[in-house]
Amino acid sequence: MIINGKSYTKKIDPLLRLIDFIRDEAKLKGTKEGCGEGECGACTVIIDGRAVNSCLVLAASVNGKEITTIEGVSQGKLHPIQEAFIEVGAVQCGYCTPGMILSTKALLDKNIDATEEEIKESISGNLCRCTGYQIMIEGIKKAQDKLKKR
Amino acid sequence: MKRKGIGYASIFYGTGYGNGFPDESRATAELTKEGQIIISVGVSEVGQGGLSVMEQIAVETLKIKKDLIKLQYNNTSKMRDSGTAAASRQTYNTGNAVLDACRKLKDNMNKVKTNKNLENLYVQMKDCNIDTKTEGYFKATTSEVDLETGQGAPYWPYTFGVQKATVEVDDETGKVDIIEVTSAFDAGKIVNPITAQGQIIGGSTMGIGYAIMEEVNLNQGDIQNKNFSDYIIPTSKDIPKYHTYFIEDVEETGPYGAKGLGEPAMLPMAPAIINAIYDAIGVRIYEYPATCDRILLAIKNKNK
Amino acid sequence: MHVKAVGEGFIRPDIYEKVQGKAKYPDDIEMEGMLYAGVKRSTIPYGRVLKTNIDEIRQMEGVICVIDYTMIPGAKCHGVILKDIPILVQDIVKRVGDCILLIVAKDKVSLKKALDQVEVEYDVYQGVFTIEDALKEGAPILGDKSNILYDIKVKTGDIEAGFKEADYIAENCYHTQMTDHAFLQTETAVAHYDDEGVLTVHVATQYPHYDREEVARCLNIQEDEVKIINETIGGAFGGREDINPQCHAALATFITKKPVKVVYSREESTISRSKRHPMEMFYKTGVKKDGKLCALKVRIYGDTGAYASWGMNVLRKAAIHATGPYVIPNVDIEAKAVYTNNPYCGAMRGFGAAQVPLAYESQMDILAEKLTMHPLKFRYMNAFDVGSQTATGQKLKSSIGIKKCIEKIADVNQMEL
Amino acid sequence: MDFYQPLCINEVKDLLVQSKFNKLLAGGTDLVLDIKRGKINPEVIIDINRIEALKDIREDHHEISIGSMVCFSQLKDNSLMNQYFHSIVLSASHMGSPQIRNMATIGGNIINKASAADIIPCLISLNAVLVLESKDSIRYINLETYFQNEDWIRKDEILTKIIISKKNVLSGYNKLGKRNSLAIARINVAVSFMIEDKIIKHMSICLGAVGRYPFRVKELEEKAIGKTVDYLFSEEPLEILEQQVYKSIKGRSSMPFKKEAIKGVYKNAVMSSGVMK
Repeated sequence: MIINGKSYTKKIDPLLRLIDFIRDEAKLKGTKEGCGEGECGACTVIIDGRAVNSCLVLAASVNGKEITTIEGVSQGKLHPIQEAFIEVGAVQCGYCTPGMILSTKALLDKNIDATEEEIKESISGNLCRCTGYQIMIEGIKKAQDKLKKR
Repeated sequence: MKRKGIGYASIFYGTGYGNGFPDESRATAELTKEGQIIISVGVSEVGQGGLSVMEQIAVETLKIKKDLIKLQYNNTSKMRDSGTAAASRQTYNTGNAVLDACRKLKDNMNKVKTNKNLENLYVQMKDCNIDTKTEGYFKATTSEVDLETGQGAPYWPYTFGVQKATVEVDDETGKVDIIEVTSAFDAGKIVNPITAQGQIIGGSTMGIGYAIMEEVNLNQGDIQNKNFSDYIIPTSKDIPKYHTYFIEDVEETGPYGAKGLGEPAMLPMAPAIINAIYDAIGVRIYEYPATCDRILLAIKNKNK
Repeated sequence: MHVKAVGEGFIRPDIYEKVQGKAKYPDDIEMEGMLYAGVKRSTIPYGRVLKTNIDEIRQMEGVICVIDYTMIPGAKCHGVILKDIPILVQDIVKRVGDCILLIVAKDKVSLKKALDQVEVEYDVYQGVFTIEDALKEGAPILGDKSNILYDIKVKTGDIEAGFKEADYIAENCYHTQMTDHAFLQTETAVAHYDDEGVLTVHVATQYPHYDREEVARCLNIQEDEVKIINETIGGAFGGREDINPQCHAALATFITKKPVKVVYSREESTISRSKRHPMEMFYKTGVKKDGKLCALKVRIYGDTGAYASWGMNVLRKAAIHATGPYVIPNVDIEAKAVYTNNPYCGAMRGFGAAQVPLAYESQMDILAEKLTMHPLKFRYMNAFDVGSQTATGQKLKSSIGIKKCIEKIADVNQMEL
Repeated sequence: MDFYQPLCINEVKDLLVQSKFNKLLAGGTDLVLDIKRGKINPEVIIDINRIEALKDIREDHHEISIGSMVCFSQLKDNSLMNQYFHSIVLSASHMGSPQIRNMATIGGNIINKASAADIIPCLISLNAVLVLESKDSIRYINLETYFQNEDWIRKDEILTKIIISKKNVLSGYNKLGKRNSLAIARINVAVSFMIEDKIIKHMSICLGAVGRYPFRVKELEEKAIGKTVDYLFSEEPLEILEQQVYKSIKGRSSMPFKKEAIKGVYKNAVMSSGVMK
């Protein structure tokens, strides 16, 4: 499988979850496990342009596919979404942040003009216990402006 | 039919361990020979923004650039004990300890005349035998209350908050949506308005969960809802539009007038929602969470 | 040099790593030769452990060692105030989730298999699960001498005279539920010996120095022989004040001399940690026609669960905050923390002052309606000010911004007070 | 433990016959959890995610067929669904979370037969038919009968598509959950109508999460025929629904609430169909 442009070839247990492959085999620790049952979104990654919960995917099933994790969002320099999150202060404990940024990226890659409702919808599978979401939503709007200006 | 209602709530909150319990924080400030200032302080960054608060107090007191300050905050062998990141006490207590350490260091730094280069300053201070490392300490003043009468001064200082909640209640399903929330809080001087607003919005959202969603269900002491699929907390689609105001009624014993904020931030939301539900449908809910079940059955009982 | 910092929206220093997924939480730590440990928890709420198949588990493949209470070199219990929570139980379990055996294995898979194989034989006792049952005569005693952990009264003025003065009285019973912190990062600890031979525990905690004290007590070593590294904390809200995996990880390393990681699943995280106290609150509030509050009688019962944790402090805080931010001359409040065999309750954001607003703020609205007064105005009339005296007799000296807060809310709503 | 990733349906049929303790991996949102919890321990996993033929939504003269591996995001955004089956679009949009919708499939939702499944009431109210194929047979089963008769899929079969007749219907859906996202339905209601000159020619209503499986309310469907649309908001339908829910979940503690709430959810579902416009 290809994670953030890098190819990984390994014989694995067919029951190994994608999150375990990412964290334990590829050693990419930015993807977080919050619940292990697809409810919190902390483990969100992008596969073929779509946000999914990596705790509900068998690694064997995505053999050969392109996967983006948080480490692949900022290659060299910060992504505008990350810059915007920093500027507005959209982060508290930070545990949901990687997943939140990937859900946002999946949205804005497809729909840069997303409305506030669409933004709320796109991160509605990512639980955050600290921020109350509103400042994140402001961050995502700011990211839209940044991306449009690029 | 969806019915709109408005509700208010006010709260107060005594910060700190309280009740005469030794509520102490310690910190050190040190000028290094590399020209850096190390603030060593046991502030646990639980997400609340404690690090930023300590950094800002240090910058303000020492009057030096932020990049020259380094916080050392996570190793018990290297930092002083600053107590728990709890009881909304870090800004007030530990902030005071950092302030104390930085003031002392600043005084020491002022004892020698030099250009602005901190490396030179370090050399000169050492030459003059002036301490480049200072200890900061703060202890909150409270007294133990009498168990029979409760008389005493159990907490200091107090933080205050008032919220107005606008809700919509579907009187045929009992479903509640929180539409808009306006908050006014007095936590003294606000050290960082961004992180402070983060506390209000985050706390209020936790208050929404408390008011209408969350409950640990027990069966003979055994938790029935152990996962996020059944222990329900708010999502991005459950939050209102938030407006937040700070009344900065300066507390003279606080660092630059600041008081605690983390916990009071979540207190008025839930009762404001309960009062708004009453305003919307004329039915009062006496217990959390005000789920659609409770609301609809209460409507039904009232109409009987 | 003019530097302005306090009052400015500084960018928080921890945010750069967090947005890049580089912030290190305890579970992100890996070490050469690291073992995995976990505990077998009780599945019954009250009873005595008669026996376990510990010897059988010790023989399982991949199991390095199985630790029971006899192998703890120091204190067998921890606790923020009373030392009553067993690190590993000696015989009595008081709640579902008490720790019985600590298993150390070579990897996660062997650990899970071993934990699944543990069999515990109990003598099951009849537990108590409601405040009412716990206070009944003949109820099993869970505390020292009774089921009341703490009892505090706050009294001022003359309560009977106060109610005589009242033109309107509201009397109601309120109930708040047990809730959970539900932070996203589950409890995890990694213990090892550092290069200088200091036992080091990496954890996410609200109070590293307290953890150090408990780990040292448990291992019967000096505090300077223990080091706590507070890694990035994935939310806390009071749920990381009591000890959870710290002592277990440290104990496993102490015995095996190897690095050990303890990771909680979401389920274990929910079972293990403290909860917010559910409370029953009986309120009787009297007001005069002119809108001035004149009397308040309150009885509060908090279900503190199986262990003390912060129970006394939480109920004290509830009692002291039971009036709300209002001047009431005649007050009679009593609050009790009651033991049951439910999950133990302790600190959670708001800490006793989160439950009582349901009662006092509902009462305020009920009375405002009787007075046909706007609820905000009614609050304003009674709110604390500089110089006011609280029910505990404390004189409020400075920074009493409640009236200004009400004014602000009225102002943005273009309302006259 | 074997893991197969067949590329065509025939390959799957062969594998189903060859292996005994197998599990088909569709979206995985249920299967991976069941494995993690130790509920199942399959010897063979047949991953059908690579079979493009199962991911199509096709239009015919009379019907639309939805491949069993169509995921909820696809249903929500598909132009045919938006053109013909409003209720499906609504239910797909409110199912789980964006991530879950990107993974979970219509076929998986049906085969796992959760009582609170979001899409099933819609499909039943639209009279959907399942196509179950095996190496030597093909079965067409009406979804309602599938649940009623508990005539479950056989070990050697695979659900390949769901067929819905393209009749000109108005359809609606409403769900009551504990929150606005990531919510499991406490109650859900799907309706579909054929209306001519404000007169109801046909009505179909299916209730979910108020019984073991979703079910239709025939009594109401029959009574509605020939009436004007205003009838839908009169007392009679509400009473019928209350009775139905009462009968279905009599012993459950949620009954007193659900028999009331069903009325509100039903009204919202009817409103969402546009029948009153």
